[in-house]
Amino acid sequence: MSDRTESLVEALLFASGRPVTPAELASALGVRREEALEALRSLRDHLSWRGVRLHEHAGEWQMVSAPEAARAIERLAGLPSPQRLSPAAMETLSVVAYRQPVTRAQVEAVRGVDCSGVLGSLLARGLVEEVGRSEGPGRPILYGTSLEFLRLFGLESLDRLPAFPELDPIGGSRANSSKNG
Amino acid sequence: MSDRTESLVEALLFASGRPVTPAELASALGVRREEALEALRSLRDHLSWRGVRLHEHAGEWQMVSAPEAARAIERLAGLPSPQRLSPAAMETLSVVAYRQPVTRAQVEAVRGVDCSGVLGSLLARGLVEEVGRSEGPGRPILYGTSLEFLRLFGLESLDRLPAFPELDPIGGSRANSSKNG
Amino acid sequence: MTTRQSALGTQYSVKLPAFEGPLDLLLQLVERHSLPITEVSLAQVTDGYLRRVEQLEVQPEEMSYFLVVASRLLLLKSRHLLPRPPVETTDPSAEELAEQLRTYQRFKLAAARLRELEGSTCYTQIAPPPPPEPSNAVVSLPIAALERALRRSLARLDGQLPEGPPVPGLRLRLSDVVALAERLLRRDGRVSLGQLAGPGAGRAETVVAFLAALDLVRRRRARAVQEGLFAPVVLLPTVEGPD
Repeated sequence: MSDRTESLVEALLFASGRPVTPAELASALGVRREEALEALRSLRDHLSWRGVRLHEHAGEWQMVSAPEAARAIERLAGLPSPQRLSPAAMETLSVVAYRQPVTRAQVEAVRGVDCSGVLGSLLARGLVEEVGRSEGPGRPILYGTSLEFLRLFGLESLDRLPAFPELDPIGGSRANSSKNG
Repeated sequence: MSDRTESLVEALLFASGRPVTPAELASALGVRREEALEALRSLRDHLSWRGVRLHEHAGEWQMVSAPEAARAIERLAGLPSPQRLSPAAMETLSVVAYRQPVTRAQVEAVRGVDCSGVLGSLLARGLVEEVGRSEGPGRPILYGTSLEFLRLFGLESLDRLPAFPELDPIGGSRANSSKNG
Repeated sequence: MTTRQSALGTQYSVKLPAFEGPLDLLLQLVERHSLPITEVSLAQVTDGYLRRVEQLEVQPEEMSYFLVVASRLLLLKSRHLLPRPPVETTDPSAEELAEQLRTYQRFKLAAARLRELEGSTCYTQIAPPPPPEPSNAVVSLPIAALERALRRSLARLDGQLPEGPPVPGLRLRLSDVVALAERLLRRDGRVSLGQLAGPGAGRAETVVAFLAALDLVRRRRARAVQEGLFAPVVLLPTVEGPD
């Protein structure tokens, strides 16, 4: 039972990628705050020899990489990434680049499909970042491209983006808009 | 020594936040590719009961949260659950998953209907991707499932797909097969 | 009846009231009668299939798929109604349709199993992962950081040093530079005197670097090599391990 809470806490810390309080964890898990705190402490002990660690500061907990991996991480970050972006990621990225700042809903309106997964991985890769909140109902998150994005595409600034391609105003399915016509 | 490599690999996967290849890891760590691959496999086994998991697809490895934490993560991050796939999309996806690499014509032969629309939206969502060209006449595009597909269904790798269903040898239709979702 | 979204350029398949296509309709009819998928069963459900097709309101191009299956069913049924020569065994096209339907049934079953996994999503990091842990834990202070810090401060001190003799009180500790030399030796397998003194070294740094090198050589922790006249002095590890 407690093992299960501990593993869920680990998943939450991993996915959130930001410092989280025991109260937030407790509320997401539907457990008492004390139980979340206990799971955090126990997880910290279990991780002490692993590649990821728990870091606590002012009541907030965050998952971080082990300090002894710092050099290797820098080397990995410096390596040219052979991994090409998937077509879905490229499309999403281009919508964010040309329409920024943009909400997820707006991206989805353009692409016509759910984009949470693709957006999440672009965020994780640091190509897209949160740039604020929209004034609209629910104040959804606004996304924009990052410095890393400019670097990846060798652009000095966003002004250097290629001109926005003109589309058929009727929005008919032209050869290039429907994938495999 | 191997434990150390494993822990460094864990740190690298966490810190990179994107799928990485054994070759990239090896180069960042200054070890042989085989050693990196061995560390990845061993780490995957060690993580199988924890809150984070390793997913592998087409030679790329990625650290993800455990599938059982999906609801809690959505609550913590205020994310909506991913949109459910339509029955048509589910059917098409399962043909691609079990028959990959597969051409559109082959998918259509199984389903008995035109699949260009459904395939297009699966491609747009990043669940299916182009994986090459068939040798056949016209060299049609071959499709396969993506890492994103594994993530959505909580599968560590394609080996973990549920076994392809067998039918009653008599060819009879069993009660549980008439599920019209 | 249809939800075709051509305005977005993304065309979703035609959604029919209860089934996804002709094979789906056929399968439902066969299953409703709890029949095994055979030529005979297909002939049996022909009327039901045709009745449903009559009620369909779908796009013409989708309707054609239904009609293709309908015509195959009709052919099948006619063969069953009319007497056949006894030599003729099963009709290949009928067996083909039955096989197609069985295959479709398996994939439908597979889709249902996959559906059960839907929602057990594995997430990647929603926010970019944090940089490596800031090391305020002194025990595991990374060597690289120490080395960098040392170099930085040496460089800074040098920059602030006025011309002339060193500011009284400035002290480079020999033991620090010796430790740096040992680390660099271990990491790179060689270290030059210039490296030890740091960039833009003044007299004090050069002297300390020289003393550190002497100390290492004296304790046989390193051997000093000069590859030519005025070439940089380089420290290399001793051939035997340190004793």
